Amino acid sequence: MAELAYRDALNQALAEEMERDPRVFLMGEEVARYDGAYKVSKGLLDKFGSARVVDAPISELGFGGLGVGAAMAGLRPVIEMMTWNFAILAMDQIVNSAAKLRHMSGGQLRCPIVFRGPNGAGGRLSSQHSQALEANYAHFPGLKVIAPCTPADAKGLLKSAIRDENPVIFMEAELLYGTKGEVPEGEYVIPIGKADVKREGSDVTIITWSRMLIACVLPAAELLAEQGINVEVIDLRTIKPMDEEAVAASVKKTNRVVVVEEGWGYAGFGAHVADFISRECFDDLDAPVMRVTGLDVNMSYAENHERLIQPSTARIIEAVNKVLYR
Amino acid sequence: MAELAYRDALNQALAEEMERDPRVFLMGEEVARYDGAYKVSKGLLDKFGSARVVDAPISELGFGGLGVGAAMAGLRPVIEMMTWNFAILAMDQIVNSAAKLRHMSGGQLRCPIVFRGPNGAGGRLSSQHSQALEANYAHFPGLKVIAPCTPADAKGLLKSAIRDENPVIFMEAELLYGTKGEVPEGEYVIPIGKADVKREGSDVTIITWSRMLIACVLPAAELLAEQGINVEVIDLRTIKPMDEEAVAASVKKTNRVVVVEEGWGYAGFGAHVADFISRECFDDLDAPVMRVTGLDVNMSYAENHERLIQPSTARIIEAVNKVLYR
Amino acid sequence: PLVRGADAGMLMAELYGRDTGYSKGKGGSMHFFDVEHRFYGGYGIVGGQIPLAAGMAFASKYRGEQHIAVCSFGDAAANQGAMHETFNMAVKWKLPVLYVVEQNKYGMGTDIARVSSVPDIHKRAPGWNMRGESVNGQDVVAVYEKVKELSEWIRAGNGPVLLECYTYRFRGHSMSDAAGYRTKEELEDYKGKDPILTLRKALLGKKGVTEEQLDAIDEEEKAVVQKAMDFADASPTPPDEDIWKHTLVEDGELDEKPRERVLGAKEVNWPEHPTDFKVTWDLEPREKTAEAADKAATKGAA
Amino acid sequence: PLVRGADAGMLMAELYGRDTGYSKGKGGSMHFFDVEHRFYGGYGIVGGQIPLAAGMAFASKYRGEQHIAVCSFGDAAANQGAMHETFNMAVKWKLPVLYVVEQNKYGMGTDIARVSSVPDIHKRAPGWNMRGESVNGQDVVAVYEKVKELSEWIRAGNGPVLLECYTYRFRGHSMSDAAGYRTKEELEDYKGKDPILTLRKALLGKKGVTEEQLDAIDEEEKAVVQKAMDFADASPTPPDEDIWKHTLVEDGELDEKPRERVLGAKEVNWPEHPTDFKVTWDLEPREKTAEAADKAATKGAA
Ligand SMILES: Cc1ncc(C[n+]2csc(CCOP(=O)(O)OP(=O)(O)O)c2C)c(N)n1
Ligand SMILES: Cc1ncc(C[n+]2csc(CCOP(=O)(O)OP(=O)(O)O)c2C)c(N)n1
Ligand SMILES: [Mg+2]
Ligand SMILES: [Mg+2]
Repeated sequence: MAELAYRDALNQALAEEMERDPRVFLMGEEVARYDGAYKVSKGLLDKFGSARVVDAPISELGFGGLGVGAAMAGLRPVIEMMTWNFAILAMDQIVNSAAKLRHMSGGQLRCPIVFRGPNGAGGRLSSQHSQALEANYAHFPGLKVIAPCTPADAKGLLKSAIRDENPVIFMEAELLYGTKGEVPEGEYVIPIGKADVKREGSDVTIITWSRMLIACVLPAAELLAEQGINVEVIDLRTIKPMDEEAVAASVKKTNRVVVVEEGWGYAGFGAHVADFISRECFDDLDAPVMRVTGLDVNMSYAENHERLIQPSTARIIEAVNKVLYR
Repeated sequence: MAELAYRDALNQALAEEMERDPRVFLMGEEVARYDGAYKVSKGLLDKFGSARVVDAPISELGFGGLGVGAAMAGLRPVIEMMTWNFAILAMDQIVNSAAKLRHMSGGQLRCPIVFRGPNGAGGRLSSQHSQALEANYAHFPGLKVIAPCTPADAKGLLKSAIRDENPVIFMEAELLYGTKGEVPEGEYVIPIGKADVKREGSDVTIITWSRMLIACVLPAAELLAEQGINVEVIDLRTIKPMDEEAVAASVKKTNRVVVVEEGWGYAGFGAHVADFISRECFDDLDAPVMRVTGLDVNMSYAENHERLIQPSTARIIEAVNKVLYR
Repeated sequence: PLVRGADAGMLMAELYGRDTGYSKGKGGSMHFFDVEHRFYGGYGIVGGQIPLAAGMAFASKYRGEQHIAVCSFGDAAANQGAMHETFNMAVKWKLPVLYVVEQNKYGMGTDIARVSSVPDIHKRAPGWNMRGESVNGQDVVAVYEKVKELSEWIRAGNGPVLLECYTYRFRGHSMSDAAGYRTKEELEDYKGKDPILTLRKALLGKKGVTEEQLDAIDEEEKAVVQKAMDFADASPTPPDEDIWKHTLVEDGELDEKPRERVLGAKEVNWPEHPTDFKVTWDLEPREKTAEAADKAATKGAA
Repeated sequence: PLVRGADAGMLMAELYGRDTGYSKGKGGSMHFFDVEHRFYGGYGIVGGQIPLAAGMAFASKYRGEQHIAVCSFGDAAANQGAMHETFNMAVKWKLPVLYVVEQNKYGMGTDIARVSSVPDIHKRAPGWNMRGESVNGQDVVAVYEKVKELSEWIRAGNGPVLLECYTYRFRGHSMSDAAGYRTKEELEDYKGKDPILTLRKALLGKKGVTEEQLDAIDEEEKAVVQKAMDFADASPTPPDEDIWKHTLVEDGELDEKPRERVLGAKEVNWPEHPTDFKVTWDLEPREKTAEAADKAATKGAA
């Protein structure tokens, strides 16, 4: 198994799927000659040519919709959004066209397309460039939403996303692209909708996804271990559909839950997770489900503000202590 | 007190605020000469002239953003979106410009603007035209979100929205425009962020907002009353900020809660409400919080499907029985 | 879709929201799809179809096929940003797509001249270095000839075309539209230019067709419509449990073939998209671009 | 904003994310705002500023003021739908706004000629019936003259103008951009056309200015920059509790006046927008439109 950076794991998944299926093509701003704003598509232009790795104008709504049309006509587009902040401009085509095409046509058409790009804070980019938007897309029927944290999960899930028969929202993270991890070579596919226990534990369950896993959840778990608190960490990996079995199983075991997300708490996806647990695991809970989220304010550029607004190891430990009534 | 249709209550609020403050103007598709697609702006063109009641081209992103610029420059735009389904095209200007302007400028600028229009199903319009999207906007810091159900609340809250110093998302409903109710004349203002007890009760609390209140919640409450079950109905009216005191107070009284919303359940706003209650009222709850929501599928055109996909009196009664363990 | 060969009864059934409709009653009036006859919808977001058609044209060129996409939209849809973004790409990549503007002077209740700085849409084409044409949309034959000519031009690999058909809307935009925004005179004037009556005159005059023949056709058509309405009336609503279908494609789920499903039609000619082929299209040959860049550079040094 | 009179130290402090910055360190490099000097940002969504400027121009005309809005954007931003939608309205309503395209041949790492069907943006203006102009952006005086002329034309009530300034970007798009997408020759060629050196030559030649005078200015400027950096360095980060400020305007909360707050500047000339006035602008006089409609009608009957 090779150790790869997150960006290279994505690159490998793209290359392998494009190799495997001529219907797969990549389109987005700077993806071809520039190798991608974050170098995810490095070398793909030379490998696959200018019709399969396409530099698009700064027209998110236009090329987002063009991708949907190509999927209607039997191709398998991978549309790179330079960040999900900009994809808001394409949201109409994602939620009103892609997510509804099979429905409007009464099953005559399908729309196998992947919209991918970085989600969440990138580091001192202020409010317009630091948004974690998974909750917005998870709300729409007709979409699947994925947000992997490790290079291996990124590769395995991107391959599944490209092979899926439905529109898939694939959310990466600027601050993850450089992170490294073991990645199986070749055919390595992770089913969509399966969570992963990133750390076994018995005292409390922390549920999270994407960057928060390595940014503060696992570090907090280690610190708590030193205090003799045994944390189980569940990485959802897929936001929609959520792996309810895995979540319920862990809650049954620990009876205490903290949900951690980078995005805003108000109507955040964590509310959906917590609501599910509070209802479906009502009798298993020894304490209310706690949430650690990005604060409900616009993200500042200033480094101290940015640190305070995002979830932290300290806030997670505080929440864990709360559910343990310590 | 006069009995007015919902659309006329909105019309009255607009006319009174435009009378009171020359900075207020209305812009949107068909709002001027056509009196609005739903006749909400009837007669305003003749009253206030073509600079204050402006027919816009079909350019949601363009005139949505133009409104934000006008607000930056000291005006108080009311931007009508023919429906919130179409406003998705303008979402970038709403969430990336309006909601962040004060923040990006470090408090130098403010953005007092109202985006208003119908939300939710209109009756046999299929999936692209039947979406309830409050959860998406409630997620963003820098926005207030309002969804009134009665003509009186519509008038009182629209006046407050127009006077507010922040961007406000004001969600009406096609199927409410024709509904009638008593509306106080003249200066009648309802503070943003205050819920209203639409029915006093002691056995169970139903929390809802917008059309569901009269479409199925109050009818269900009446039927349950016949079975001797005394339902308290809380109309949030404001989605963001939510009136947490009012909610907690009612839960303290009834210890049982059902949350009803028209929108999809998955990551719906009801999850936020239920999550708040499950945590903050943990010790007051005698049963898990139940939710009745629109089903997580795309809305069909067929009448029988449309009925089944939306919350119903029957589904509400079933949920109430669940929290009462009957 | 009728002209493409769609079944009138099934179209009517879709309008009625019945199970026998093309979309099983899920799409309704705004969402006609008849993929068998290559009719790809049917959309409710003004301008939203414009990028989709470019995408289908992209797929055709990507697979080295001869298909061209035809996409119609209204005069008022031309003020949507989606059109601007799409036309730029369509021209740049020479996508085989014909855009047909149904220029009927009004967007809903608004005279297009009131909200458009260039009400004649085809005159905007140079802004994207695109070929723009217009035709009298009241003249069936003229439209036929024009579309034929332009389709060939597009198939020859010259890129997209914007064709503006000047026509008129006899009814309001929708059931609830009284159409008080236009004058009786205007309406009467256009009624005189009714495309069907115009064609009728032409046929009677030049082609030696008889009144009887045409009246017979009218009767046939009336019968078709009546039959369609009866079919729709007699059709069941979709099964309740179908609400769970067609939001997502389940594993191994096949596509619905409406005429096969409803009428038991055999050998339905369904589009078969190859899954194994070689992409030979070089969307942006290296050297060519270098030139282009230089040109721009010299242009630039004003 | 410097040319408008902004304080260099406070701008640098914003770049450093300090409390003494114009946005208290919240906006940073992408979001400069200096409202005192009528500098309204600083946006991070490509093309997002275009509708905003039209809105400010709308407000000026709405109140019967003489202000015009000036809005700049890059060549690549011209492919955003927001521009198309905004230009149409700006022309239709004759909004007093000057759009300045900074034509530097590249959008991030992409040659504009590679992704734009009409790389010279001002040539697209006729598509909105808009006045389009261009100028050599390397020539400070030429730009000054051009903007002066166009501003007067706009103030005279003629509507918006699109001015394309041909210039160049000596550095990459951002810190992480090595700019390998352009040739050394091209870069060197443009370095020869550096606007500052060009102005310097012109002044030395024609205006009898001496080397010494210009060197002195250079030194002054270097000192200003050094002072700004020292100021920023010495400035504190914003108070932690400020994260709760400026997401929403609290009841009675006043606007921040940066120079007053940071430098204790007196009589800051803050824009005072009247709250009581009469709207005299008739955006769409009845009769005029009737005409327009008729014109379109006759045009229509092709
Ligand atoms: C994005 C969007 N905005 C608004 C609407 C509401 N709407 C439906 S049709 C229409 C008018 C479209 O005008 P045009 O394209 O000329 O079609 P016509 O009215 O002539 O049939 C409007 C505003 C919509 N469906 N989508
Ligand atoms: C809507 C949107 N898409 C993409 C980006 C990422 N981005 C930032 S600047 C830029 C290039 C803009 O090109 P241009 O306007 O010519 O500015 P220049 O690179 O010349 O400074 C891109 C793609 C963005 N900020 N916003
Ligand atoms: Mg029309
Ligand atoms: Mg540029």
